[in-house]
Order: sequence, then C-alpha cells, then structure tokens
Amino acid sequence: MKPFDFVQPTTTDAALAALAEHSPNVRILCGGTDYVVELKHVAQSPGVVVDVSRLEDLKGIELTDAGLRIGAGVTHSQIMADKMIAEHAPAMIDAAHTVGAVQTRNLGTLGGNLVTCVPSMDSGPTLLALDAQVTILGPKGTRQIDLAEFFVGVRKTALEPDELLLEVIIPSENLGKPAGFIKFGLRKGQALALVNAASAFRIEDGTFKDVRIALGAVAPVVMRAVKAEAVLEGQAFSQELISEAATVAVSEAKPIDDFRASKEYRNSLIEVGTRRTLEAALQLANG
Amino acid sequence: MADDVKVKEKEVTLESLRKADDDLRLPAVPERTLFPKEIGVAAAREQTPAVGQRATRPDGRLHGLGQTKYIDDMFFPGMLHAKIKRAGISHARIKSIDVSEAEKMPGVMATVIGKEIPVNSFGPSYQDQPLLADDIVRHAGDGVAAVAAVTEQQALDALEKIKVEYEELTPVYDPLEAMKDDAVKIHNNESNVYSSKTIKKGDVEKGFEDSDHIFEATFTTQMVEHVPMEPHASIAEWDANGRVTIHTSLGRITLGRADISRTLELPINRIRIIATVVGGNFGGKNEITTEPILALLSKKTGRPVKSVYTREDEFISSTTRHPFVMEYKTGMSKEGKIMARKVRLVCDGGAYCSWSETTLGKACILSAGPYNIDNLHVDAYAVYTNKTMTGAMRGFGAPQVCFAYESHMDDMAKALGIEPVELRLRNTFHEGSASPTGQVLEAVVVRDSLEMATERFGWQEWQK
Amino acid sequence: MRHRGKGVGCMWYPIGFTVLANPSAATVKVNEDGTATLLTGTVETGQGSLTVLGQIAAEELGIATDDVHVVSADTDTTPMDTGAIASRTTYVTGNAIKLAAENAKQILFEVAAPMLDVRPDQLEAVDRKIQVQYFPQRCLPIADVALQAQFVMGRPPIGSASYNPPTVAMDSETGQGKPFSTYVYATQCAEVEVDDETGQVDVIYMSAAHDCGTAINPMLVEGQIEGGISMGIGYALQEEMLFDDDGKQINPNLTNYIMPTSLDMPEIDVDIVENFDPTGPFGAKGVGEPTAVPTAAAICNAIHDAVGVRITSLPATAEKVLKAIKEKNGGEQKALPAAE
Amino acid sequence: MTDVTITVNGEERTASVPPETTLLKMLREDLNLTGAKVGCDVGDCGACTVLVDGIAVNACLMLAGQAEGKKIETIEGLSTLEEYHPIQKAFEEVAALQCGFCGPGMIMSTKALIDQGEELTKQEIKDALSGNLCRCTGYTKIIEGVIDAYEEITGKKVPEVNPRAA
Repeated sequence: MKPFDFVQPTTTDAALAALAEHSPNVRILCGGTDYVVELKHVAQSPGVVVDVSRLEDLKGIELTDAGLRIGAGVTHSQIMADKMIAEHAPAMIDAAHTVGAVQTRNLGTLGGNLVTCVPSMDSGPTLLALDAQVTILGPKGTRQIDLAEFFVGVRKTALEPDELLLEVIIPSENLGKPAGFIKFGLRKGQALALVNAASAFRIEDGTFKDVRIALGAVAPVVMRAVKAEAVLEGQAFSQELISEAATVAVSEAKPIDDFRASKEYRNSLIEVGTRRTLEAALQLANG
Repeated sequence: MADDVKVKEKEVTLESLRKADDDLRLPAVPERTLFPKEIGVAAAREQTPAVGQRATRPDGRLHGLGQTKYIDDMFFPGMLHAKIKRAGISHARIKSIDVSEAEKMPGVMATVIGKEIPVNSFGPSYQDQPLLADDIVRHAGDGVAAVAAVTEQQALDALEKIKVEYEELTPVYDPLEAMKDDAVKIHNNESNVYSSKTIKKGDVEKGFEDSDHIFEATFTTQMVEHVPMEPHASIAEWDANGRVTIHTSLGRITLGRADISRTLELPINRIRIIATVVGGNFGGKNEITTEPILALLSKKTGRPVKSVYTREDEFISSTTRHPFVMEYKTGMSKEGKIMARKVRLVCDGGAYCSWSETTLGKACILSAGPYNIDNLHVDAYAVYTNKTMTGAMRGFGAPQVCFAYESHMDDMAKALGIEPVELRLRNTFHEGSASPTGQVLEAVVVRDSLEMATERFGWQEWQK
Repeated sequence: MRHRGKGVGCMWYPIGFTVLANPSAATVKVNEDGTATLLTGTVETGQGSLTVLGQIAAEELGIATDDVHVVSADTDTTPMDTGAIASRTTYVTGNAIKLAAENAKQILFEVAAPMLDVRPDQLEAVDRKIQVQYFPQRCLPIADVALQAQFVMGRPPIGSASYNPPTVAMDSETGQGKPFSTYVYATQCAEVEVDDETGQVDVIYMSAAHDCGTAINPMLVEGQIEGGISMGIGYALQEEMLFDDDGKQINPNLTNYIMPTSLDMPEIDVDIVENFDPTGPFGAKGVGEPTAVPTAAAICNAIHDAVGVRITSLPATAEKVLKAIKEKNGGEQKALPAAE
Repeated sequence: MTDVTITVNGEERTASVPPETTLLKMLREDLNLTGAKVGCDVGDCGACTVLVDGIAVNACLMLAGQAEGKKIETIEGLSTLEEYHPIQKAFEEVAALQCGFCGPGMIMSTKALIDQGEELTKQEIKDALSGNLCRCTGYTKIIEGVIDAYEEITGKKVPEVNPRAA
C-alpha cells in the first residue's frame, strides 16, 4: 500500500472536522472489506484515511417514530443476528447473508456497502423495495434523502466529500411489508451478484398494492423496475400477472455483457429473479 | 492554491514515513506458541503392522497449531524482498530495458534482467523458457526484470520505474489458428506445433467398416489454475564460499537443483535446496520459477532475498492446465462393443513447453478410455500460443480426455438404447487386456470400481 | 423446475513418468533402540506422503509408524528423488524405501541369526521383534538386535536403495510399447440437481470407488479422493482462466476465478477398491492425480440425465447449461422481449 | 509511524508501524505470529482469519490502527501448556488438513463458530467456513473435524441429514 495518514475520530464532530480539514485528499474507511482492497491497488496515496468504525452515532439498530433505524456502521452480521430486523424486514437478513462470507459480513457494514455503490451491491435492492431513506451528516447538519436518490452512478453517491452517511431508515409504514430477495452468483459461497432482485408489496382486498421491484447488478446503479411494478399495482393477483411483471422487468434493465455473464443470461436471471421474489413476497402476504 | 501547499506538505510527511520504513523491521524476540509438552499419539501410529493403519500425520499436528513454517513465514536477518516486473503484453520484442531509475528508488538494493542470467532458459523437456524474457515476450505474464528492496512496497514502487520498450508482434491465442502454416511463429521454429504423438493399433478403417453405428463428437476444455493456497515462494542466500542455499516451495528438488545449476552455471554441489513443507502443489510447483533470479540478487547484495508470488503472479505467470480440443469418432456394434476409435487431440501448449510433452503423451495413451479397443488411431499435437504456459497439473491431460470419452460413451449408450453402466461393463479392460500401446495390463479392477461406485450410489434403484 | 440426474465417469490412469526414467533413492537407518530414520528426497506437498512413506519403512522393518522419523526435501542431506509428481511417490519412492529398509533389515537378520541359532533367511521382522519364521516365541526385540549390530558387531543397520519403474520405449510410428509400469482404475458417480430456469447445477452427492492397490493409509487415500473431487467439481462447473483480446488474464484473482467453497461441495462416499499390485510396495500403486480425473465426466453425464442437454465444452457454467436447455426446447421456450 | 497496542492471545503488545500496515502484516512481521497466512491478501481466501473481539475477520483487510485496543486471538493462542485445543486435536485425528496452509484460518473460523454457542447444523458449518478456501481436502474432512470438535466441546450432536432426500 502507498503511504497515507490515518485518523480515527471517536465522535462524528471530529470525523467531520477531519474530512473538512483534509478535503479533497481524504477518504472514509469503515469495515474496509472493499476500501482496503482498493487501497492495495491504487497508484496514488489517498492522503488521509478517516476511520469511522468507532463512531457511536453510526452504530445501533432501533425502532423510532420514523421507522427502523439502522446505523451506517452496522455490520452485515449484526443485521443477520438482529431480532427487530428479523421481525420487521426479514428480507434484509436474506440479503445480508449473501454478502461475501462470514469474515466479510463481520467487518463489512451496511453503510459501506451503500457508499461503495457498485452495481452488484447486495444491500441495495431490498432497501429500495422497502423505500428506505438515508440520513447524511455534513458540516451544515443532517439531511435526509431517499435511497434511490443516494445512488448516483457506478461508485458515485450523493455524498459530498465532507459528508458522512449516518443511518438508513426503513419507514414505519413499510415495517413488516411482505418482501422477497434473491441473488444469483457464480457459486454458492462468496459470490458476486450476477443479478440481485427484491420485491415487496401488500395485498389489500385481493389486489396488489404499493408494489416495489428493485434490481441490482443490471444497471449502473441499483434500480426500481417501475413499469413492472405498474403491471401489478392495483390488480387482482394472479400467477400470469406475476410472470408478465417479470417479463416487463427485463425490458427495463440494462445489464452488461462481461466475462461473468452475457447480457442474455442476465436477462434470463432478471426474469426468474423478479418472478421468484414476487412469489416469495406473495407467500408471505398470504401468511 | 492553499490545497496545493497542503498536498506538498503531505508529500514530505509521506516521504519521511517511507524513510522510517527503510529500517529493517525484524522481530527481536520470537513469539511463543503454547501446547502441552506431552500430546498423546493416535493409536494407529503405534500399531503394527504399519501398512493399512489410519495413521495421523505429525506434520498435520504442526499445521493445526500454526507452527509449520512455510517459506513466507521465514524471516532471515537482513533479508530483502524481490518483485518481478511482468510484461503485460502478450507478444513483443524487447527493444530495451532501463532499470536505472528503479535502482535509485529508496530501499532498492539490486536489480536483475534476463541478459544477466548466465543461461537464461529452462524447461523439463525443451529448454525454451527464459527466467526473465530478454529478447521476445511470449505471454503477458512473462517476467522482464526483478528488483530486490528492503520492503515489499519499495520493490513494488521500484517496478513502476522500470522502463521497457517493446516492439509489438502479432499474437496468436487459438491453438487451431496457431497450427496453420501461415500463423505467426512464437518460437524460432518452423511450426508452432512443438510436439506430436501417435498411437496406432489394429486397423481403424476396417474397424469402422465393421461397425453398425458411427458416432462423432468434438469436445473442448478450458484453462484452469492449480490454485495452491500457498503461492510460489523462495528465499535464496548466497554465502561466502560461493554456495547458494535456497528455501523454496518446489515439489521436485533434485531436478530443480539441476535446472538452477544449469541456469547459473554453478556446480551442483554448490547448491542446496530445502523444500521443507509445500502449501499445495497439484503439479504447479514442479518447476523452478524465481530461484535463480533470487540467487543472483542475493549474490549482488550479500543478503538473503525472498520472493513470494502475489495471487495475481500465481495466475498469470505459473503453469496451468492445458485447454484441449478433442475430436472423437467411434464405431460401435449394435450389441454395444467398441469396434474402432479415432481421436485427434490438439492441446493449447501456451507460451512454453513446460510439461506439455508429457501431458500430450499421457492424454494420447489414455484417450481411448479404460476400454478394449482393437482398432485405434490417436493423433495428438501440442501447440504454442501467446498465453500463460500450460504444464503439469493433477491428471496430465487425463481429466480432459476422460471428460470427452465418457461424455461420448453416454451419448452412444443413449443412441444404442443401452444402459450407460452396462455399456461400459461390456467394454472395460479386464485382467490381461492389451492397452492402446499393446501393454498387457495386470491388477485391473475397472469393472470392480464401476460396480462398487454404482452400488454405493444406488444406481439401479435410483429414481428422479 | 429443478431436475435431478445421475451420471457416471470411469477412468484409468498410469503411475510414474511416460517411459522416461523417474528414479527415487532412499536411505533407511535403524537406530540402536530399534526406531528408524528415513531419508527421502521427495517433498511433502500436502498429500501426507511422508506419513505413507514412513508406514512403508515401518512395515518392512516390522515396527510402527511412529517409530520412523522421516527426513525429507533437502538436497544436502537426502538422496535423489524425481519428486512429488505423476502420482509416483507411493509407488516409486515407496519401492525405493521398501528396498532400502530391506537392506537395513538384512543386516539386522545377519546379526540376529547367531543370537537365535538360525540362518538369516529364516528370520522375519514383526511387531518390533526379529523372530524365527513360524516360531514367534523364538524372538528378540528389534532394539536388542539393533544395539548388538551397532555396538557389538560394528555393523550399523543402514540400507540404501533406488527404484525406477520398468518401461519399454514406445515405437515412434505406432506408439506401441510399455510406457508405464502400472495403472490405477476408478469410477465416480454424481447426482446433480439442475434448475431449468437458471441453468444452475447443484452437485448433491458423489460416490467414488478408486483403485490404489493396497491403501497404505486409507484415511489419507480418502483425503486425496475428496480433494480431487473438489478440484473436479471446479473443473466441471466453474473454473476458467479468461483472457481479453490482448491476451491478458481477466480474472487473476480468487474473486473472479471461481473455485469451489465449502458450500459448493456435495456429500461424498468414498470406497477403496481392494487390489494388490505385486510390483508396488506391499501392493500399493498411487492415488493423487486420478481422483480429479472422472469427476467432470460424471457431472456432465448427470446434467445430461437431468435435463437432456450435452455440454461439450467445459466448464458447464449455469449460463451454458441454460443456453443448451433453451436451444433444446427451441420454440417451446417463452421468448423474452429483447432488451435494448 | 503509529504506535498500535493490541491484546494478542491475552498479552498486551505494542508495535510501531506505518499507518498503511494491515493487522496481518503487523501480526506476522512485527509480532512474529506467522500462523495467519497470506494467501491472497484481498479477503478472498480466509487464510489470514483471526478473531477480533471474538469475531472472525480477514486480518489482511483490517488496518493495524483499526485494531487498536482490541482483543486479538490467533492460532498460536488456542492451545495452552495444559490443554491441546479440541479443534486442533480433532483436525489432527481426522487428517482434516493436508498442505495445512488454510488450516490456521479454518480453525479460527471454527473457533468463532463454536464460541457462539448456537446449535449447529452441517449446513451452518459449511456456511461458516465458506470464507476459507481450501484446495486440498474438498472440505470433507475439515467439516468432519469441525463436527467432532463441536460435539466434544459442547456435548451436542450435529443432526444427520440426507441431502439426497428430495
């Protein structure tokens, strides 16, 4: 690794101060499962690395008036072991479980996964399907935006260089909303996603309501398949409709062709993944 | 502007950091590992007769305690770290290599390029592989220069300063293309086909005539890596008597020593190789890699020099398994007896021969499968391409041909309406069968293995 | 839909180099307390060969595995060996060790013979004793004999020997000849489950029956077979070095080079086929390489059985399998709208 | 240079390292604890697995500075002068390790798993080891070793399941 300076603030204020002081030659480090790998390959030193893994404000999972709050520094393992998440957003546990292997999940954080913002991130689709919001802390205080707006491009988020991702909030109305998640990788253990899919909806009076279909690794950022959602929204549920929505989802995605898989294959997986997550959510909805 | 100043200051700090890193950091007191001084021995180790016992491994105990010293776990006083610069271009003529800037980098103690190696070639069959490419680069993972520095990072930083000028040459990657007469020649040979083997037994054309059915199929396989968990690693130390001691992860030390002797023009009795424990081989550690380079770096610096491959080095510059193109034609009687078989094997031999000769030979012999075939004709070719060299790997060509002949067998079984295991049983070798090379086989238990594996599987009663 | 299928792969494999000399030499030193030290130039690369070679020396000397200490892999101290390659260690190095131990034992017999009032050729070494054949009560502890040999007779019981498998060069036109001294045989069966919508193949179960002649150490033989199967599974389904148009490897790392993890491994039942090769040490042949040979064939045949598609190019990735399924189904498969 | 103080296998240790030093490098080169191995150096292979405050992490992905003040357990700290650790013992007895390079990481992952005190199934064991790559064993005897150690330590049984049952 190229030499850099390392600061380890213990308060968010100190962290923000460090970011402000060293900007733009500064990078944030939390779990390190992605960033330390990057550090080993970069040709230029980042200058200063600010380790935010000790910030108490980034920790904890709790129910608030707004909904379920998950600190950005919460690890995937902590998500998997959390009873509140198991009760209110179990699909998040399925998603967390597919992140790397135990060691990666023990170090890697939810916030880190979102901030890294690679298309194949495993946390994104479920959170999008549950209309998650994120709280960003900066020199001017906090701001809250939809997760969908947070994702800007490949490895690009709405975070300014002097800002910090504080927490993720799943709105209270979506707690317990039936949701399904599926990941397709090249092997069973430790796989990068070829396609990720998450679906969520409610059944009211026998019709689909608040349908969300989110896809990962099929576009520059994790995306919602809004046309596919529209196919179902307000309709009486049927298997044919689910299949149709899955087909429409394929038309919305823009997967790439690469050495891991062809575009055609990813399209097949989008169709299957969308359908299967819708079916999984349906099963939950039907209790 | 203010930012610029800050960055400048930063660089000074970083530079001083690096300087501090120049001092060799070696642990003063070895850490201790605790374990009971009297661990019992498993009964199987104490019993006679010894053969047939499920005896535990004394080395296994040390592995579990974390006490096994692999090469990378050895630190000698004053030891330097070496790194190799890879060409990153698959076919080119080297016009010049300039290491002068690299040599000025902090911590750098020595460099070596191919021209400094007394005999810059090695290989188990043909000595067609340079330790560091000095004239022609033949695959992207070819090394072109080596650096020894106080720390690994310093060596890596210095690699960036080595300037190599290349004249690009046309590459060829596909073995079938490379076989053609007009293909660019990767070595200074008439053809890229550097080895061919033939087996002829009986009269294959007559056999086809006597067959009720003829089946044809083509199979291909991919290039794979051994992926030993321990990457290649060596430490060389040149001593005052002109002897070099090399700790290395090499699976065949006697022949490796001969290779090192040849490349360094050093009498064999001045070379000592200690392989201690190798962290996985699978055929991938059967050739020397950096040993002579490290020896030279040690000679130049008077210090022990260590090199440990990164995982990337392991992939791009160590040997791999040969991709094969396999054409099969088999004549069958309607009762399911193999009457004749013709096989053509083309093996992608990569940039250097390595163990391809042997691999080709074994694949050729084994390609008929464990079956009695009176009329057989196999032709096999190994071809140079501008890819990572292919060499010895668990099975030497056998996994490739087995995939082909057994897939082919099942397809024929289906076409003939004969149960796949039954079709095999009708053709397998038995005691005294003649192999494709006419060798009378003894201790043949292929039928037993078929019966045993299928019985354990529950083949007969198995249902979808 | 998920479909189960079964497949078989059968193979043969030779031990040692093709025709070429690939000798091993060994030295066995019996210490004055009846324990022994074995010097071999082969290298332990993980298989457990040193344990197996120690067992061979112990067997010949009639002592236990733990009584033999093995020194290896140092060109200054250990004798010539062709090395850990070509599944040859148990067979070739093992034969050399057996012969070396036999030579050391011969000295023990010559020393023990007058002590037991018999001829040396009437003795045998069993259970840490030198005893008269058919008269087990007429015996001496091997320690006593070794001590006598060393300090009274002045004949340290040290034996050295070498072995090279006998071969006959192959005819250049027809390839006829005897390239190898011996061969092993094996069969593996695979049960797979194929998802016909994603092409994903799960290997659920494998049975493997391998011939290795006498299994010197069945536990280590099993380990070789299980390990070979895992390598075979990677070869069959996932692993591939990929290159870009400039001949540079795209996936030179373990993130993108997909080798099996613990989650990708099936249940495995291993059987060792009973066999005895009179040319091998105590009937042993070898087992290292063959274990990885028939796996891919068995798996691909199982895929064929499950969904009726023949994969002719390895690896049988999910993508390749799905493509083959779609081609087979032709128009039956629902057409997906073309993405932009 | 940064001074990093960690508790390793129960003993407080300090080393002065450049900030870009990983915990793995510090353990291996400054504290001479070479049990944790460098297999890939990017968190894929798990050969460097150590426990940090009881959880398994890849030491190659943690900066030494991040470990400041934490409790680190490495393979060297498992057995004591009195006791051969049951995991190490079980691994030896079933010949779980072949070349052994993955062993220390494998054993540390196993320790973290068993220390959690949960009831384990074979699938959970496989899941817990999926970050530790092994090329020699096919994981079969390693899993056998984990099961033996778990049963020895906890007195519980890992339920038998037949994966072939549909």
